[in-house]
Amino acid sequence: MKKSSMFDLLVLVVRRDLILAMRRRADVLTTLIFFVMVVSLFPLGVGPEMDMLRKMAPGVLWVAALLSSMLSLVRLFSADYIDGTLEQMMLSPQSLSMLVLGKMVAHWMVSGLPLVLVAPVLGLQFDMAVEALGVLIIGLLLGTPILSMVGAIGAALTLGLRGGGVLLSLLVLPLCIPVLIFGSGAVDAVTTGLAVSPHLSLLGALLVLALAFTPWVTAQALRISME
Amino acid sequence: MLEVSNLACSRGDHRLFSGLSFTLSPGQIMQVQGANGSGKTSLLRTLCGFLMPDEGDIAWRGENIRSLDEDYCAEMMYLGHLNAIKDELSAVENLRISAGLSGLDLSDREAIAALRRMGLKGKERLPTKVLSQGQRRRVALSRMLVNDAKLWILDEPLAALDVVAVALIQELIAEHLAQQGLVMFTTHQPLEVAGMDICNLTLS
Amino acid sequence: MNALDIWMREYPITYVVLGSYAFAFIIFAIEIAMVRHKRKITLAQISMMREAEEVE
Amino acid sequence: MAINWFKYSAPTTFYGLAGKLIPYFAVSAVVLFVIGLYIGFFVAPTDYKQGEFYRIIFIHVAASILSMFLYLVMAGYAALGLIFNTRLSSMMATAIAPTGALFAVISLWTGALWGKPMWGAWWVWDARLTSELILLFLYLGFIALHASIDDPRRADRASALLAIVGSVNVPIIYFSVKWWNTLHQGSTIKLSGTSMHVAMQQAMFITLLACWLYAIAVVLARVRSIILERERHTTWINELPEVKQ
Repeated sequence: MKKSSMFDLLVLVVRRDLILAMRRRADVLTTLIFFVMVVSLFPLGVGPEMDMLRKMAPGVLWVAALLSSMLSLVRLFSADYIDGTLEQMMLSPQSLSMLVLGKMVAHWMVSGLPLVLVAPVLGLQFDMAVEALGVLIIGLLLGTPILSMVGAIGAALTLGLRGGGVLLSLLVLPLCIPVLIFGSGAVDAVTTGLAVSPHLSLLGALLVLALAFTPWVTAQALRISME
Repeated sequence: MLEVSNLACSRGDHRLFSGLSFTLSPGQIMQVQGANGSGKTSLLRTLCGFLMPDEGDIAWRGENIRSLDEDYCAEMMYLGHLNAIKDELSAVENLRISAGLSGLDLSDREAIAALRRMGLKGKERLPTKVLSQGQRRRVALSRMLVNDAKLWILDEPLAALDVVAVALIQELIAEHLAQQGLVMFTTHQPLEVAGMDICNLTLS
Repeated sequence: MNALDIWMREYPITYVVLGSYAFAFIIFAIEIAMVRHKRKITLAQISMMREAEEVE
Repeated sequence: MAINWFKYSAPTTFYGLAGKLIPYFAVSAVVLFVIGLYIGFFVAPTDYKQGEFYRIIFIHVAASILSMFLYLVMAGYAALGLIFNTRLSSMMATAIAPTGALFAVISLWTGALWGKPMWGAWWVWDARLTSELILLFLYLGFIALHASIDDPRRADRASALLAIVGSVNVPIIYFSVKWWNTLHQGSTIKLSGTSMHVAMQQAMFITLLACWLYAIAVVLARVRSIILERERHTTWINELPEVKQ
């Protein structure tokens, strides 16, 4: 037996959550299928005019990504809360923020990253140009971690509450609006020939801010919810 | 070592207990007694730092546990009602992860040795969802073998265990006390530790 | 231009007063009623609790 | 019981004080509303560009300002309650939320009514209107979170954290919405010219003041009920005349 460092703990939590996700593949797949379905429903709802679809594509993809990440956030802490693992995590001699960061990273890899990978294929359905697709992917890569991190605060606050899922969306969606604006704005910018970098750098700035503050805030929220 | 003074706790509007004071020194064991709903679990959870007491102070080595925070967590092990094990993971994985969460890097071999001692030989690699209730509890309790915590806080450690396992747990507690450890526990089954007086704390 | 637009331009003051100020004051009235109702309920609850204690 | 008395003293004294203050705030709110609206409707001249429609701004601007300030005040109280564990501040935060949300509703409604004659559409995705809508969502989130937690302590602390996160987010949201708005060349509500007539300014200022006083009166009345509800087990509640009768 040897003592482990803070970084070991982070790796441990990420690995554990990934293993668990691999053994419960259905959960991961449902989120992904939901994303694909929501995006595919839009053309059916608004009609197949390619011009309009091309214009709508970034917004539709981003909103769908937002909704499907809400869907998976409900489970972020609840399974650990129910079986008592969360109690043990809070008693960990390392900082709880680090553990929370680990869970955020794992959540993103399980529910955010697949969306990023599927998004270009869905973008083709909307006849998006190649450079627009590129910007969309970069935007999603920068933005979906923010959704996981901000969402984690909501997941921690609504831990164990009745109607937790709907409540979670109600709390978190307004907070995610800037991500949506900059993310889809970047794609709009590239299609209209404007500079993309301001949007993306703002998204990056939000990501840094979220990285700096959300783990700590989520840890506090967990402490409040465990009382 | 663990000093509790004038502690008061409530759940919602209901005052569970107040003015509770006691001291636990190395090598001592204390049983918390009381009827259902008298606040046994709340007291243990307060000692873990999950619940904030309404009044009073909990000190470890003379310092408040809130200010010690992570240093206190490093010296304390809590086993609650909930097993904190994942159905999808095997017994070894569960044990290694829970040891990892408490800051210990456990090798496969050490984990298997601990599980064997808990009487889970041959079941180390099975996913815990195929194990019985008592066997899962054993997986959870095998953490008692692989930690270096000074203070053990055990909430109903004997629930769902058979006679053999109860004897083993008593043996482990005796070993821990012999190494100048501290134990606080609740139980509804009789628990005897050879050659030790158990202090009683009764909540009404 | 539909009927509402024409009416609105003919009677702008009525539009402003009925549309905004009447609405705002109705909201205020509802809020005041809510606050009073809450106070009534709370007092009723407390007196119920007191009675229950006295019975004991 | 010395400690207990000290602990409960803040809500105790506040309960009586609030009860005494409410009538003053309420009466002065009514008086100021009357004065403000009189100036607004009878003294202030018709705007040369917007005609009579601009008279909506007296209530619209006041409601918008209040909804934003009340959010900050609420977050401030919530933070105090969270950090120093003072119960009265948490109760104040809870009491402010519905009033703030209703002001946001008024602001949105009057904004829409103003928009119709100005742009010919009830709703324009103007930066300020959109931010106001998001602010309403934040209020609703706070109220919903507080309402769905049974344990009052956890409810206070959890919603306090949400309010703080929200207030940190408000500037980011406002900035991003503004950015989005200019990108899409939307229209922005502007008063005609920078030189507002003195009477207009007076009317606006007085209605704003009236709204503030109204908000304070309602919040105090609500917090009194919350104090009663939360402290119903204490002895001082049982000695109140309205409880004794």
